[in-house]
Amino acid sequence: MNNYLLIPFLPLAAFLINILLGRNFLKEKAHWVSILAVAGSWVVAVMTLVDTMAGKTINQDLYSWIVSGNFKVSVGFLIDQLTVVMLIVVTTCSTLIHIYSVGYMHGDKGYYRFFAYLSLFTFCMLMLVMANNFLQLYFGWEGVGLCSYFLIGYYFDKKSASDAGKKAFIVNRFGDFGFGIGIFMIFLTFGTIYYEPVFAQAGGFANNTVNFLGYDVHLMTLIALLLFCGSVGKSAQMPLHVWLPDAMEGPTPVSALIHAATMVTAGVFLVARCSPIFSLSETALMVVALTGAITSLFAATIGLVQNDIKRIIAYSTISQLGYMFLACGVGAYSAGVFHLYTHAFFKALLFLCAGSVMHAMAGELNLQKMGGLKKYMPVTYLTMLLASLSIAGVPGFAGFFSKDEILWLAYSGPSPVGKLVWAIGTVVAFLTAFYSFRLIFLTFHGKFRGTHEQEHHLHESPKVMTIPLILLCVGAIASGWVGIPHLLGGGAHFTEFMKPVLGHPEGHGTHSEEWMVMAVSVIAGFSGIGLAALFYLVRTDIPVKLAAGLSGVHKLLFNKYYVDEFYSFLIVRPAIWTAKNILIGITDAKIIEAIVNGVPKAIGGFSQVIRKVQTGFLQHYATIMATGILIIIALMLLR
Amino acid sequence: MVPLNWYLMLSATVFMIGVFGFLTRKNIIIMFMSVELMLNGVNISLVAFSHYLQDLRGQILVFFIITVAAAEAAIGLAIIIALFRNKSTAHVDEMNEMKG
Amino acid sequence: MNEILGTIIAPDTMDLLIKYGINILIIFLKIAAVIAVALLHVAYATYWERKVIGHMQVRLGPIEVGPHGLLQPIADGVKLFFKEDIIPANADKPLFYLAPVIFFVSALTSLAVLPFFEGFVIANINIGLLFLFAMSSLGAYGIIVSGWSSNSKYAFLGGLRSASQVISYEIAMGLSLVGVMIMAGSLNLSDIVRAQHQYPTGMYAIPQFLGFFVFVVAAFAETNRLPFDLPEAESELVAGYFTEYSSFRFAMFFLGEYTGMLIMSSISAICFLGGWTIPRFITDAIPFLLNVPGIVWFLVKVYAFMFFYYWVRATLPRYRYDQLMAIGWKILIPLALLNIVITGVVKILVKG
Amino acid sequence: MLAKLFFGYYAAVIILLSLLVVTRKNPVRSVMWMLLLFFHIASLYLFLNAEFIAAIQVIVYAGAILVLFLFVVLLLNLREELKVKRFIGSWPAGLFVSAAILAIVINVIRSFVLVAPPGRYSIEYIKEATHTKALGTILYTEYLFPFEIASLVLLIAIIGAIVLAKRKTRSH
Repeated sequence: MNNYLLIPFLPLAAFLINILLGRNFLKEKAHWVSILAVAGSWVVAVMTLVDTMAGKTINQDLYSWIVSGNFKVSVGFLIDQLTVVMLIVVTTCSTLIHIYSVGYMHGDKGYYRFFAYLSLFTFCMLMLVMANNFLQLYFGWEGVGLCSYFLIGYYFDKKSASDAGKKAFIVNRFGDFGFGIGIFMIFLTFGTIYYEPVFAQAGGFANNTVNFLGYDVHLMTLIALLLFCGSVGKSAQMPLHVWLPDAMEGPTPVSALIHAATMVTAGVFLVARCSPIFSLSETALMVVALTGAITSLFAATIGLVQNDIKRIIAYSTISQLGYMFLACGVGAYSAGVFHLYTHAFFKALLFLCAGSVMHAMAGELNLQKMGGLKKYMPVTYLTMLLASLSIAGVPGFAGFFSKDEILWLAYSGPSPVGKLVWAIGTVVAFLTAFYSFRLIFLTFHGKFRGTHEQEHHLHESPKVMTIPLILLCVGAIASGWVGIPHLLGGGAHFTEFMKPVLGHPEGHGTHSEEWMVMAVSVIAGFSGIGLAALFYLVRTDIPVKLAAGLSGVHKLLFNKYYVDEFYSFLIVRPAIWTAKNILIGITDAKIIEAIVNGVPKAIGGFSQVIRKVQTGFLQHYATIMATGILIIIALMLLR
Repeated sequence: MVPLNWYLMLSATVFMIGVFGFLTRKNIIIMFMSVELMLNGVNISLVAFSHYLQDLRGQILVFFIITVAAAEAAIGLAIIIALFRNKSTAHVDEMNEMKG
Repeated sequence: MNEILGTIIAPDTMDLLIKYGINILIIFLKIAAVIAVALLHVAYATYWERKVIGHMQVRLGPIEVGPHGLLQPIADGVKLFFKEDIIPANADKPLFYLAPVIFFVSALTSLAVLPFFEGFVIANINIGLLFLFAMSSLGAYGIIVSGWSSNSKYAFLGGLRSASQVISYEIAMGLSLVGVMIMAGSLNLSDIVRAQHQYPTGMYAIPQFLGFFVFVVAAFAETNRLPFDLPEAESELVAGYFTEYSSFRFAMFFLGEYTGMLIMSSISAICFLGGWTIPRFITDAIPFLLNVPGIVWFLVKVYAFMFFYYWVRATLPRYRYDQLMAIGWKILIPLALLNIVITGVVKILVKG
Repeated sequence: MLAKLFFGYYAAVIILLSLLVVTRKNPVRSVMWMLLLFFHIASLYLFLNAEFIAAIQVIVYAGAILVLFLFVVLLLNLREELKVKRFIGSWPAGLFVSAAILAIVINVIRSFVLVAPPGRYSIEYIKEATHTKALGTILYTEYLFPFEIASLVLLIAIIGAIVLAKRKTRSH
């Protein structure tokens, strides 16, 4: 069991080897180190899963990191049911995406660098989920942020890519600021930042209030909301979602690994991990649920009209993350984590398929220039179709079970906003099905709309890329089967497994209500698929007419509700204006420059006078020093 | 029995002669030797203290001083040789690049 | 008479003075004996060398003066003593005079701590081995100063060469003896011999074969003997650092060099070959040998080593200077260090 | 009485030799006087029952450091040294400062009285264990870490000296 340490440190070793030796020695063989390391982590993670299923959990410190007064932080590891699920998700996706990258990044000049960063990212993510205290969590949290920055800006000679990297970094800082304060508050309140004592004592502080900015605020609500700030940033929820679509500038495996399967789910993981705190505050839970619901609706509507294949999937990711928060917000943490787990598979698969399509289309991203790729790339088509069925919630696929559980628990749960978010969730299910199949139909069906050269270039991706697709596809279909609800004759094993950590919310509804909820979501899904088929296979003129008829709405959606422009107007431009006019114009030019230039001028003048003392003779200096000693001794004697 | 004070006076005298040499000689090698003289002056008092206090720590210090002196001589003389190669003089008063 | 003396000097003081006086007298006698014997040995070492090398080269060597040329060293001595003492122009005279004295005295002083047989040593000090190092490092001064003060290019180059050679090999020699120090646990030469006698093999040369090898090579280089006699390589430097010396000053260098050989042989006999003792397993087998006085064994060992010196001289060609330095720094010193590590580890293992 | 006589001799000679070292014009002579000085200091150490330190003084100071000095003096070949003044222009200042400090320090030392109780390394103890062993024991136990650092310092000095003194090999 002690070999769990290998899980994070194998990728770290791979990172070090690659970054140190990659450029000159490994070169085109850099992937071996990383793949072997991550695959090794996967094997150990599976062994850990088996142990955990047998009921063994670990919570131990490796070594003391910081000790200062009563503030003590160790590098420590907590492995319980929640952690182990995350470990499986992270290592599985990471391994497959590493393999996929061999084909995708083939021939890139920064090959070793790419794999080094991927491994580093895996390390940080594993440190994040395996932490047993908030500071180590924060370390992993910032570590994945950093890697995300590296990888989004991987093509750093492209301005949009480096801008996107900076944007992701800066937007995340807003969230992390809150998260950081949240950790301070936790330390202030509990005197420790270890999970175990914090969660054990949390109940005792349930009714405390704290004076915050002049208001008496409910303590747990404050802490929960501050932590949630971090989640909002990392998981790209409203209003900090703007970085995720732009992050698609990075290589597609990165999008799949970081911006779909692992890093962005860190926010959900955080909320689930801190469920003992969140559960103490109804307000915080409501905020979480509403944020999730609104984000998912908001992102889904944008996804309807986008043309960039990766951005559609990116908005879909935001939307699905919203779903997970929605689940957490109604207290159904295990349902949220369940969705996280199934989502990782089908979303990674969607991204990798998109990558495969891009590979075939020589980097083309615009849906309107594709079409009819079905016959050129059958494997990609089939896997992407299955992934879309899964995300659309077609019964039997992974996405169905998780989504259904969320919707049922939202409907039946004790949350005051439960019914509302259920309604939103159902609408989003419909929209999700619609835009997912819009993507499939526009890409793979119909006639090819690109240039002749592109058509000539079309081909299926190499085996090293399609095999991970197939493996992920198995996950996208089957990963949900561990959580088949009792209603359908399953055992709901997933929820049972998670019970020791996340508890188990009881739905207060009848079986007929449960059937109703399930039926509604299935109908929503199928109608979405049907409508997409109608629009993009049968009557292709309808979308155009609709866009023309509802040009205002279309424009609003197409421009993503103008959020970027709004931020630009509200934050970016004032910041730049302040920097230019006040900081550069007044502070810098008038005040600092005056000091900076005046001081040396004064010193220069003064030193012109006293430089005569500097004769350049060593012995003069030594004599002066000796005279000083003489004077000091003499003074001491005379005193 | 010779009083400890005598040793200390001897030590101080040797040390100050070293200081005098360092402060006044032109030749950089002699200056360097004056430094060694100062170290020896200190060593005398350390050994004397060690003897009179019956505590070997003073001699351990002497041991380290000799070590450092060896290192210092190696480096210092290498510097002198490098200096001599560039300036072909060993006179300190001809080296005043740092003059203000 | 005694009464008058007694009024001037108190009887207690008188006793003290007599005690001191006798002690000092004994020491002086010892010194005189050792120096006389050693110098005689040195003189005959030259004769012996010429004979040995002569026979090795299938010729006779000195044969004219006395029976078998036995008086040859004395004739040489007389000749050197009565030759004209030439001092080069522009030589730094005081230093020129001083140099051979330093060289000769530093060589002779080493004799003070050598135990020739049980209980016979002029100064039985606890740091005997360190004293030997100190004196042998002093010899370098004689070499450098003679080379410099002669104001001659040959002498100067020879002096620099020799000094760097001596200093370099001194390190290897010192390190090679550390193994002996570790095994014996003492720096006192008599204690080393006794410890050796207690040791199963009776001679440290067997367990310390690495150290012994390094010591032998370093001893050859220390005494500027072939194959390391570069400072006085005739083909390059005439006679090296004492090119400009003549008469008895030259004799002092000459004697100093042979005394150095004698001392190196003695050190090897004391530190590696068991000094005045012979291994116990031999005396156990042939108890009769116990009756032989220790000095005989000691001298046998010293002569054997001296013979080895001559043998090597007659056999091996001279090394090039860079090769000499490379051997010293790159082979002998690492070997000696290795020997120290091995000895230390073994000692810890055996003890623990 | 005898001890004081000996000390008097050594002190006088050491001071005289120190003065000779710093005042001789010819650096070679300075080095030779210094050699003699080191021997006297070593004898003084013997006097203080520090035989190992005395041996080290001769081996390291006289046998290694001073030889190095002599080497450098000879390599630089400072024959013209004999034609210039030996002191810098402002030597009276140096003389005054050092003499003044010496006067003050001697004045202070005169009234110095040793009050600390004797430690455990008495003369008998050292004689029993031999000085080298006593020093070695304390050096390799209590002062092991400084000892290692000293070795590091020497290593750095070796490398530094080689780097500094090596002639730049120019490629032709």
